[in-house]
Amino acid sequence: MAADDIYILGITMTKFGKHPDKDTVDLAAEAAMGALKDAQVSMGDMGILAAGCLMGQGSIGQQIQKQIGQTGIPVFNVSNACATGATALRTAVMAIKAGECDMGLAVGVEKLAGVGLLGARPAQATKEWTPSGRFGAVAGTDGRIGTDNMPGTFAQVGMEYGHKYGGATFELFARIAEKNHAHSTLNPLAAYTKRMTLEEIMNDVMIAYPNTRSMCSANCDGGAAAVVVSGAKLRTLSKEQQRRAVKVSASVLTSDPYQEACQVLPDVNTLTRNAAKKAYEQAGVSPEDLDLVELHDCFATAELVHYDNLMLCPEGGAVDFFNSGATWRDGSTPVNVSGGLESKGHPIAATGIANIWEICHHLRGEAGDRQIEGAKVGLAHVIGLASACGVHILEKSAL
Amino acid sequence: MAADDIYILGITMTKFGKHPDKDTVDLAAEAAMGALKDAQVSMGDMGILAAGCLMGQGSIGQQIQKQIGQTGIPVFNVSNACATGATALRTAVMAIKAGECDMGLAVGVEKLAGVGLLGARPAQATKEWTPSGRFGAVAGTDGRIGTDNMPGTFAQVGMEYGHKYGGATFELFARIAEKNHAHSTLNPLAAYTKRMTLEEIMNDVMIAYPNTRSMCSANCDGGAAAVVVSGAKLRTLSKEQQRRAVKVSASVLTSDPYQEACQVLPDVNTLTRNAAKKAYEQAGVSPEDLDLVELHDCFATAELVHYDNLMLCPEGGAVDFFNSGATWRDGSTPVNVSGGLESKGHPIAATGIANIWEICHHLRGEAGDRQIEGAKVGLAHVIGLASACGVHILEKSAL
Amino acid sequence: MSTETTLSQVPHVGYLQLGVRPHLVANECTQCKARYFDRRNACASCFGSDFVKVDIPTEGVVRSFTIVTFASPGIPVPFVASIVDCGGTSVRGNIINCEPTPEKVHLGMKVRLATFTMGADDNGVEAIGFGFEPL
Amino acid sequence: MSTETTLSQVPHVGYLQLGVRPHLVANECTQCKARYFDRRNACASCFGSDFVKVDIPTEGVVRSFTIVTFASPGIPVPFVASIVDCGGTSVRGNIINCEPTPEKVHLGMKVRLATFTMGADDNGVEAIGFGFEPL
Ligand SMILES: [Zn+2]
Ligand SMILES: [Zn+2]
Repeated sequence: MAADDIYILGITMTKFGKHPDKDTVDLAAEAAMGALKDAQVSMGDMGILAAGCLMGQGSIGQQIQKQIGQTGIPVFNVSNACATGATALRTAVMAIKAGECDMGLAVGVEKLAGVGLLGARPAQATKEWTPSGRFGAVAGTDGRIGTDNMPGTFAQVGMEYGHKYGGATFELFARIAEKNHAHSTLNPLAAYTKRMTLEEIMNDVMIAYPNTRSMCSANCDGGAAAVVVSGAKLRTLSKEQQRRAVKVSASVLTSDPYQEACQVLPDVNTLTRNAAKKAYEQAGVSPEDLDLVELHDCFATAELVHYDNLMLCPEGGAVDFFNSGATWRDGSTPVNVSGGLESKGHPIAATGIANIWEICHHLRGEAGDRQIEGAKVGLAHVIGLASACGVHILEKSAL
Repeated sequence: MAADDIYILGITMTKFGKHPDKDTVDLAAEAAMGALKDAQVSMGDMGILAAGCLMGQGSIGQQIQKQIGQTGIPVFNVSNACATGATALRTAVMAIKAGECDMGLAVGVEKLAGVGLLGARPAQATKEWTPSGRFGAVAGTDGRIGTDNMPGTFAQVGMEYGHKYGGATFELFARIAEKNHAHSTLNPLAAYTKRMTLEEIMNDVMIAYPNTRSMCSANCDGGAAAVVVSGAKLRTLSKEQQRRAVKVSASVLTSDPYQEACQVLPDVNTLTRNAAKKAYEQAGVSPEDLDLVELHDCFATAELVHYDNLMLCPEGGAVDFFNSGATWRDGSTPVNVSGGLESKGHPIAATGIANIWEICHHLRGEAGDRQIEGAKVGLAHVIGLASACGVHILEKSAL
Repeated sequence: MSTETTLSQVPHVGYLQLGVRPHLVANECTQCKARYFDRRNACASCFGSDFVKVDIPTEGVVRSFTIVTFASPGIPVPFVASIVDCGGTSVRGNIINCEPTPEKVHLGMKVRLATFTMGADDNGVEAIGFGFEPL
Repeated sequence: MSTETTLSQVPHVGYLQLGVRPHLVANECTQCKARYFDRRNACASCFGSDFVKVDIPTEGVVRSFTIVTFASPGIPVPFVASIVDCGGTSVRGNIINCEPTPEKVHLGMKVRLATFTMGADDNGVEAIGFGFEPL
């Protein structure tokens, strides 16, 4: 292990689902203490804490410290929509790369169970039409000029792909959800672990065509945390710690470069493609090398486009790629063997670390019933509007 | 200039005050474009954007990109209460130190004009006493078990110092405000530039004894932004840019280490002292070397304790230090020659960059009427509850 | 409350130009020709800050759509949200005057701008919205 | 609504122990003796996670105070917020049964815990608050 490499020394996620008896900080503390225990280190070893909670008040890091240890280290509270957890990890990695410390803790947590559809606030009734805001609008635009809600936004993302390349039918998208729900049955930490038939998925309540309820990510509670360490420091730790450490071969964060259409529909493609390219380059890994991928299937329609964006298939070939069975757990490039956000659940700020936990779990050979045998390299992807994309490539320890 | 040093290449702040015709993003864009122009570079040169807006929705960075340039660079939205701006700068500095890019942009912005006292929400009326939360409280605690509001909290911080060392009278605290209001008359960007007599200050509306209204920071709108650059990159730029560049000799962020009393009253002392120690060490500078200091006088009572925390005076000697006249602009250690938060204003997330702007302005010899002649080294301090402290030490270019 | 002809109209959004032939108007960057419907401080593409108004073609092709059947409180459903390619400029708008079903709306469908009333305020001023209807 | 003796009482906060001699109770870390009034997942000082209940002395010294005359809506002013050193443990509480002026309240003042009623809920349960009064 090179001195300037970065490793995940410990990582954990709480059970995703409903936790009515735990507050946000309980979940964050559980995840953080779990990651420290998994890493066999303590809060006293940490040189930085980066944390995120989208629904919080911007000081989740300090709230966590009060529950698990106040040592005076720098705290970065970060926020990047659904990419918040990945941003926290990215920040801790950056602090180590900058030589500011040799170990850091990243935490993401959210309580969302019972929260409805995330989207814009309803339009207000008006007594006098008065233009306001950057569009000079006299009334709300959501529902009148397109949609601001997430299921509809990502439905359009998938449909746009269909318009460009063809073959993206309602049934195809539903079959992506069918795969993820099938995968979830092997994940004891998933919020939902019920296998669903294609018919059940297609006949479920329609939210935003072509996304039915079971094709949407599940709002739930959850926390996830990771301890990162420099290669130099890892060398001084036990053989057991070295063996279980997972190499962060690439850690990339991107935002939207300007694209014509991104002004009217978020462009989730360009920044994901940019992040993936940079990550493959950083890691010296190509898409064919990946043993598993956790990608941001906030909706079934999103998973399809990310096959292409992450270059798991030739450009324009996502439909054929999925139809080939490649992304099922017994396929050539298993995608979302955790069950994905559609069944594992999507506690927003936790997601960007939980997907890395899933990859690490397999690379360490600790994934039990859902182990992808012999997994050596994995990729975790997350995207938050509008917009941030995190891509991490992880490799099994050489020991 | 050493290759691995970090410099401020450009920095700006908007006028602080009321900006009813500008939205948050206008102020942020104005500050960011101003900093880029001051640096004689463009958004295309930036390798990272770190931004904060406490009252925002956690995506101010991407909102700014849409107004000034979407280039796909990593965006870190950060939050650390009143230390948010300093945290944004810290993040950009860290990215450069990590070798991820050679130039970065940090932005802080807030719209607060018209917002009332910041503090806890009022207690709810109840039909049935039901314990909830981590204190098992059946009703709100603010006002019944001490105070959660900021003027009261910082009043106690000052009074505690008085209890420990003596001499901290109402009049003493008011005289600190008198100094800052006097300083503000020379700052055209301050929200308030009215000289106030000691009598006016003491007879102003009492908010939380001993802090009257004119001893409290002024809620206002404002933005501030800075462009940071590596020493290696700076060498390739023009002589003019090199001459105006200000060296970031120390960039430190700390949080609360555990202290017995910090559970009942925020301990603003220990983390400030820790940050200052580390900063002096990093910069190889001692308090006597400082030509000016901008410190976080969110209330007059806070300024006093930070003289001590920043080691501008011997431990316990803050009252004598102030009484000596040291912190007036013609004293040995001018403090808050900008007018401080009490008159310049305190648009929360902008504050941690605006105080650095003030220092840079003097180090570059561009501070006009309020120039501290021959200023070569300055310190900027900011603290947000509960808690983060940022300390930056800045030095005039050697050119 | 009045049923008389309203005295005046305002567009739902500033970029809808009312009149004999209603159409959309964008802010176009003079430097790189990027177009924006909202007010911008500078150009997200080239960082320039000079903009001119340009008219957007009123006919286009549906590049993407969704039929929203579940929305935030107060927003009537179902409605068809879509992205319409109007001569190279992407425009966001609802598909109106068309049954909101996957059988009636399809990708590649040709549409044109259409306006509708959003009602009058207490001063009798009528707000006019826009969408796209099948050609 | 009733003026009869209330049937039961609840403390304002879980760390106020009612009874013959009301007092505060802290969670003390068994490892490093750090004390917390709220529920903790682990100790902020030593990271341990075993806690025991300990009684806090009811007499103390005012280490800091402020007289709050301007507060969030619904909070009656003025009141005196303070930090009281109770035998080495810092406690947050209001100074009560004392005129809220800088003439009557002073640093170093000796005080003792006192309770007061916060009124009864719809079930007739009375909530009891605490503060510190001059000795
Ligand atoms: Zn342009
Ligand atoms: Zn302890």
